[in-house]
Amino acid sequence: MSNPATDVSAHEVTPPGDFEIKDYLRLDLMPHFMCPGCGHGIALRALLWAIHELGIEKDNLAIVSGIGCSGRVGAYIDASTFHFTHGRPLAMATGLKLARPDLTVIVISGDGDCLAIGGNHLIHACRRNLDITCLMLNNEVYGMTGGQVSPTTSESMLTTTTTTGNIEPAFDACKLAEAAGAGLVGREVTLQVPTLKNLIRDGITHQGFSFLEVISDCTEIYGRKNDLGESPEMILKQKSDLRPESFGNTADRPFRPNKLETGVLARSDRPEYGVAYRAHAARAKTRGGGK
Amino acid sequence: MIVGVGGQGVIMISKVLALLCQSQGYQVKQSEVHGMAKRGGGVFCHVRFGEEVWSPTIPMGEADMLIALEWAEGLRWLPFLRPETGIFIADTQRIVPPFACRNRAVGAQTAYAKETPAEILEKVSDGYALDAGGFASELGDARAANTILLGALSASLDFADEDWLKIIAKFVPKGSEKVNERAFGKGRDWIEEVRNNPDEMLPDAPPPAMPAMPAGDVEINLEIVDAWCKSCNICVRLCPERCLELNELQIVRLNDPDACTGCRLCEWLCPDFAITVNRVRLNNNRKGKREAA
Amino acid sequence: MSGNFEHLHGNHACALAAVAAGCRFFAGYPITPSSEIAERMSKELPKVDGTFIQMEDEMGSLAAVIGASLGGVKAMTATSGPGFSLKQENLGYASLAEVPCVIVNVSRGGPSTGMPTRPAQSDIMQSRWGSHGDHPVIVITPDSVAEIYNETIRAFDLSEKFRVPVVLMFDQVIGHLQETVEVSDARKLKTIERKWAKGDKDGFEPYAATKDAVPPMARPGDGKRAHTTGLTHAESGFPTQDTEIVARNMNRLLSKLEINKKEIEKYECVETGDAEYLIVTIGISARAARRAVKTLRRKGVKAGLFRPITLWPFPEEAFRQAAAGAKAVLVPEMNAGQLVLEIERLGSDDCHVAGLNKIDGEPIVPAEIVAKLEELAR
Amino acid sequence: MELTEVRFAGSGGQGLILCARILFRALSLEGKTAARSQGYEPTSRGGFCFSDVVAGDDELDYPLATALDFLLAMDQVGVAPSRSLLKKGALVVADQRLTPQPPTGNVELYRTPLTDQAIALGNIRVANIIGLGLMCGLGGICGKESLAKAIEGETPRNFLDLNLEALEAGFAAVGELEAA
Amino acid sequence: MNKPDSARPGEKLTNQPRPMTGNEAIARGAWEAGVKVTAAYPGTPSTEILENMATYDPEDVVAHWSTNEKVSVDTAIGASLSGVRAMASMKHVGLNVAADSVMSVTYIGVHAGLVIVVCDDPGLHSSQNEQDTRVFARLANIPVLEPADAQEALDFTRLAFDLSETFDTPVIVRATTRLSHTRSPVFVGTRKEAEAKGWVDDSKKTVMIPGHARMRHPLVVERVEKLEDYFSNSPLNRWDKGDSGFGIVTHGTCYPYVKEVVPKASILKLAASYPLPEKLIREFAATVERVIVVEELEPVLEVEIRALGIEAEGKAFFPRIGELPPELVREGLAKAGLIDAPPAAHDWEVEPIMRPPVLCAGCPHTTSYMALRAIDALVPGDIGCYTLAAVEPLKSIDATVCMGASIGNAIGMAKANSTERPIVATIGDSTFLHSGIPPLIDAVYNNADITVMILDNKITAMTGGQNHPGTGKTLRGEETHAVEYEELCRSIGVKWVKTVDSYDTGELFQALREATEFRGVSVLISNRPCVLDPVKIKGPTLVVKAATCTACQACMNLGCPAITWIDELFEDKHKVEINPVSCIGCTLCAQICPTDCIQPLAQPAPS
Repeated sequence: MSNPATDVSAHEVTPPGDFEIKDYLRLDLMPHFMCPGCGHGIALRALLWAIHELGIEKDNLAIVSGIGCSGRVGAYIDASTFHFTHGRPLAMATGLKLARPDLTVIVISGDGDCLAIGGNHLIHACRRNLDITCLMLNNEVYGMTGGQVSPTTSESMLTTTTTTGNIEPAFDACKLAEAAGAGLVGREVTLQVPTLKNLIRDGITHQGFSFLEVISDCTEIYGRKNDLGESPEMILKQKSDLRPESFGNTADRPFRPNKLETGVLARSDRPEYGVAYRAHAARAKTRGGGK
Repeated sequence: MIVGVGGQGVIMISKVLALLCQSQGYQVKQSEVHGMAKRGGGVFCHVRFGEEVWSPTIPMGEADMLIALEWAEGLRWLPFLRPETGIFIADTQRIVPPFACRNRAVGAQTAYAKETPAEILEKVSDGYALDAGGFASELGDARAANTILLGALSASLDFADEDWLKIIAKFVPKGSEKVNERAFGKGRDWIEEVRNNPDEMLPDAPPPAMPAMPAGDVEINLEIVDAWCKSCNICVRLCPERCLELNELQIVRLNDPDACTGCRLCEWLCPDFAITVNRVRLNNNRKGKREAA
Repeated sequence: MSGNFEHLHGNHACALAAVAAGCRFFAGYPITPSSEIAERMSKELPKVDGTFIQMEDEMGSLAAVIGASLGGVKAMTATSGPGFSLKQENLGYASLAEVPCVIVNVSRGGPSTGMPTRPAQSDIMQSRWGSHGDHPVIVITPDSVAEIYNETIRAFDLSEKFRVPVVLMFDQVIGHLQETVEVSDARKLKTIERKWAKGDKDGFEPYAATKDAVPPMARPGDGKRAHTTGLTHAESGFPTQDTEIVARNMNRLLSKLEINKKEIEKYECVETGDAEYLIVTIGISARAARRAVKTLRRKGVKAGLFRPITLWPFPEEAFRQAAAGAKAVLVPEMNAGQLVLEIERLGSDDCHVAGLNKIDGEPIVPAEIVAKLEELAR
Repeated sequence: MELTEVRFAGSGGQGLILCARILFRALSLEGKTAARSQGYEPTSRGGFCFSDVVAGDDELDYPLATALDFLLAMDQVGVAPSRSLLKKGALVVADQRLTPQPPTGNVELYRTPLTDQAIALGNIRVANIIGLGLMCGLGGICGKESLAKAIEGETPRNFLDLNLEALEAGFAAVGELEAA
Repeated sequence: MNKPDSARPGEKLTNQPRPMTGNEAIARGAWEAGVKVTAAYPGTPSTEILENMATYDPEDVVAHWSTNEKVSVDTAIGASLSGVRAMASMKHVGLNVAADSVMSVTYIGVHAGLVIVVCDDPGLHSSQNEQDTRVFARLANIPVLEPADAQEALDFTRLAFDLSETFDTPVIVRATTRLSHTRSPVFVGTRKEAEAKGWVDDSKKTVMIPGHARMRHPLVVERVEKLEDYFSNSPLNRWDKGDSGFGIVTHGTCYPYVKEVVPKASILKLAASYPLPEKLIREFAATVERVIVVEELEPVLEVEIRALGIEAEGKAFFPRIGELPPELVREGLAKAGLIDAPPAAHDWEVEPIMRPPVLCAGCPHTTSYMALRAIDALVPGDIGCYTLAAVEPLKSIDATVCMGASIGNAIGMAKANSTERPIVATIGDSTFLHSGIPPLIDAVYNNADITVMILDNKITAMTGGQNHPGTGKTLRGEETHAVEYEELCRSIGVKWVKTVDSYDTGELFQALREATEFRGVSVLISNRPCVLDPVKIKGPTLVVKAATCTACQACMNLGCPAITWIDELFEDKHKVEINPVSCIGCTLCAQICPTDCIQPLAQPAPS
């Protein structure tokens, strides 16, 4: 992976200006259903802020989500929202984006939705590099179903299906996405809202598939079960787990091992699938291809 | 009197001076106060020499020379300088203390000394303001700044250059004697030059950018949607100014409006969008929401 | 012969008809014996600025089709048994969320991987009840290449009109059969287009009840900014568990095909007017039955054929009429007995219903039907 | 035209389906109603493969073969599954080398070195077309011109001449065989 | 620190004066007096005395850090009774800790000379109070010598050992910050080896049971009278016969101030402020019209002189608070009408900025207090650098009483049961060992629901980086056993003990939460070494990427002196920058930055 220290978002953080989150919410559905302190709400703000800054019209915005807590987030956005089946939002979004290149298509998925049941769709979406932005809200657990182990649950953590501690290794979703060929891969924690917003901006503006892992917190289920404290502690903990490699070389060693790299972790300028497909199809058409 | 900020080498300069004076047969008393000096506080050294010296400290208004290694510290100790005859030599280096950046209000400016060198030199009978650090860097060793000040100081005392350099050599790192010799000369030459050509002073630094909304013009107002707050405590606990609390109904409230700086962290971090930070311009009663710079 | 006739393989006819019907999106995953549909679509769609994509699996294929359809584009996928099983979840989504789409199932022997290159008609019940929960679905079963062509067009029309997934199901034999087909001129073809929601966003309800029980659809970009979910929802499109609202909306959803069944139902009657012995069957078995009817008639047996083209909803009324004078009904099918269950359900007490089942991967041949019916007639 | 049923049987890869398609098209050109079906085993090479053409003047009720009038047996594997479908007196053309045990009894059997002839023409892969020409010539299923036109529509341009040559060769062999 | 090169035995001494601070001179004086055992607990401004002692040959003198002042005095008593000259040094408040021993040893007296050096801190440069040791001496009936400059510091200290032995009394040498930290020329002498006398072997003198004490008390009273006599005739007092009609009685560090202001006046400088030389004072008073007492802090001399029936004036003109620099002496004398009023001070029309001391850049205490503030804990603090966390921006210490008080305070707060806030006592490693262990035992014993946070920065940082029993090094730098805090806490019955890295904010917040949720005594040890001592830590610095800074100034709440404003604004608030010279790369600011705009300076790739 590229050095995150030299590859942080190039955007200047701009003042919120006239960004008013309520302009982007379905106010009649508020307050939302998420538990107190759930990081998904913070991620949602960052997303809407990014959309505002990019000047994307709500009418031209399509949000696709899957099943789970993350799947419910999209419904609060005042846009065309699609709450799809478990694991399949990326596939659905693939169809939507190919059919409607004019729409900005954003997928909100969770760690289980995206990596377990939807893992196949993820790697192929990465490979295809269609211009979709996928926000994977990673809270390390199946929250909606009551707290079962997920593909990103850290080792030794307690869940309702690992009552003596998880022994399965977790995915590094970003490395997975990068290896699968995603055009842009990034990770951020919810604590850093403007940075997260910038990362999402990067993701949306990148011509190709953007995979963004948002480290979110599940306080009510995961945090409580593992005694990780309340939301403030969990959010701060995520941040302190951020130790880009260069942070390791600080004041005196040994420092804690690096856990998370953030920022834009990989970027490639592979052709965007939709553009490539349409160009290819146009050539085939002028040649009068086929019998 | 030699003043500066902890770690700058105030004690070193005063020791050089004290030792030199003693070697010239004077009685010398050199008084310093430390303990907190390491913690970023101001440091000051009284050096008194003469045939007979009583008090180790210089009475206020009786210092013949005030050598400041830092600009604001120089201003702080001005009352110790003899108003009619005192010589003031100050490095224009600014070490801004965190305290000067304490005011978090929108539009706040630093509490660092506002006076420009030109204004101060106007007030003292014989004053010099120089960028010793800059000169030292030109010479190739930023650490030689203090020696430049010693050179500047030497111009007002009647000791031979060789004696100065002999003592200085005892205090500087091995191998840097030559640089420091040049630095000493530089300080001395500069003073001579300025004395011959009083108009040649340092240009004043350009004034800092002024905020569009000067402090006091803006009031921060937190718009809280009670029904949306889920009492998660994130805002309360992560507010840098600790100015939020949950009220008896466990709904977030701004409990210390004066402390709130409108930094928006609570707005950003509220997972439930219950908080909106508004900046209200006071001088025209309309709600200046988001009236950013 | 004029240029309007083409010598088409069943699967290719399906692909050409889809394009003629306005299909501009196809997502699929290779599976025998349906792959030729995907292959043909990959060639045809670029010509009309449509999009073909081969997805990573069958779930993804139907997901992408639903995505495209929600984006406002007519879309189709094609598969066979194992893939059809995989699509059931999203088929249920399309039913509940009322997303028009066409799913072709070129059926083959099962269960499981079964006999990929051999025909079977064993997905009759799955095509109706494959997805969990009560859900509306239209299933069309053509028995010739020409009918594949025409019914594919009709499948799109029905799907778009009633906002319902339509399964176009034909067996491997028909799919791989080459016959001569009269091909429509797409420019002159009258197809049915989806009813789009118009007017202001204020007050717009994406699932509001209408006379035909089919609400107009919101198109992304048209300012409606609607919500679409697989959760049971209210007229607003947002999830609800309010029993009254749930019942009202579910009833509307399930009534949609019932209300419009005249328009949906299609069937064929061959010599049923005076038939004492009625054969009810579909696909290649129906082709065998045609010949069997001829043979039997020559032999003096008053046989007739009732062939549901719209398998689901089953044309009950038409069947009852056709079977009114029958002493016995024979249901030949290439499975262990599925369609016969529906016929038994619909049949009268004084009418004997018998099955003719074949599960060896070979089609039912006319002689088998003749023999069986003669046996019944004795 | 009475209902006519033709089968091309052999092993996968021998061009049996192409033969059937050419015949299907040729019959259509002659105004016949035809249906062509096919069957194969999952293995593409060496497995049993066939393609049937059923044709008549009227609409075809049943499009599959039930009683074969013609059988072109290009390989031994094509024989057994087809034997029971053969009509009495059906015309069977069998490749001499690859079909050592052709159906016998109650059929009009022609064993002919189709493969060898194809090799002589320069490409073993046109044995099927030679067989098609031969069988059509022997049985009068359809005219040579129609077949030639059908070949034009069904084969790639660079194989066209060779295929036409093979067709000619097939028809040419008719005389030799009848004479034999 | 200037190592007195003459300290090497056998070297010829020159007759040249050398500049020495008061503390250096005191150490020199003790060494010249042949002191054998010296002990101290560090405390500004006394710390350098022992540090200087440690520069002398270990053959000559034992010099070590004690766990606290009482232990140091007890050590000195033990040595004295064993027949060698001994010294304990401390700051004024340290004397309170040692008071119990001092009040007894005044009865016991000495065998070989016993000197207690106490450095007062008028002006509160670095202390929690301004107590005047002369008052304490009066209570303990111990003579107090008051040197005025470094030369006297040397001379008086050397003499103190002789007086101690002559009068069988411990002797206090009192310095003040101004003396301890002022360099002035000193003529030095040579060491006089004292003969080891062996154990005193007189239990009536050394075992202070009531029966023995009753016998010793009259001897103490008698001793004071003898001392009074001695001081009345001592040449150590200085009587400057002047031309003025008034006479000034003064002492120690006030003398040079007085001389500065009225060099020609009649001045009586007392060598000892207790006991007073009554005879001498009467003589002096008789020669002048008005007796003015000039003394820093308490009116000790003034009251005593008045008690003699002499009309002395003093505090009516001079403050009881802070130092008495020449300006104030002049002002006081003018107020008394004895000299002309000084001219009004020149008004420079300059407003000086505030520059209060702050925790160092990278100080590991920073996050500890940030976390405590975040959980809104009620925090009794203790004595150490971390006391700076009592003010903004950390502002998280609710009470600071004195060394070792925090844990006891916490017990009381818990027992008062009047707050919902978690109670967390914070105490440095050195302070914990000084006087934090008994209260911790008490907390366990009395089942107090408190959390104790031991801020283990592995050094006595406040006083400039001294070793202590937790560092594994002695004063002279020799390896020794280091206290294991976790083991210690468990052994006294603490059930919840955990060690965390205070640079790891997440871990720290989490551990602190767990600790405060634990019912009963919990001990959380934060173990990050001080950034200044024993080694100055300097890692790669961090930089603020101004483009992504939102001026929230959350980092400013660390109070890190490396972080200041820049002119660039975000929503009319200043963005920040990090001074690369002072940043040590601790990453705390980066850890709390909500925009991730603080990043390590890009490192050149390792070749």
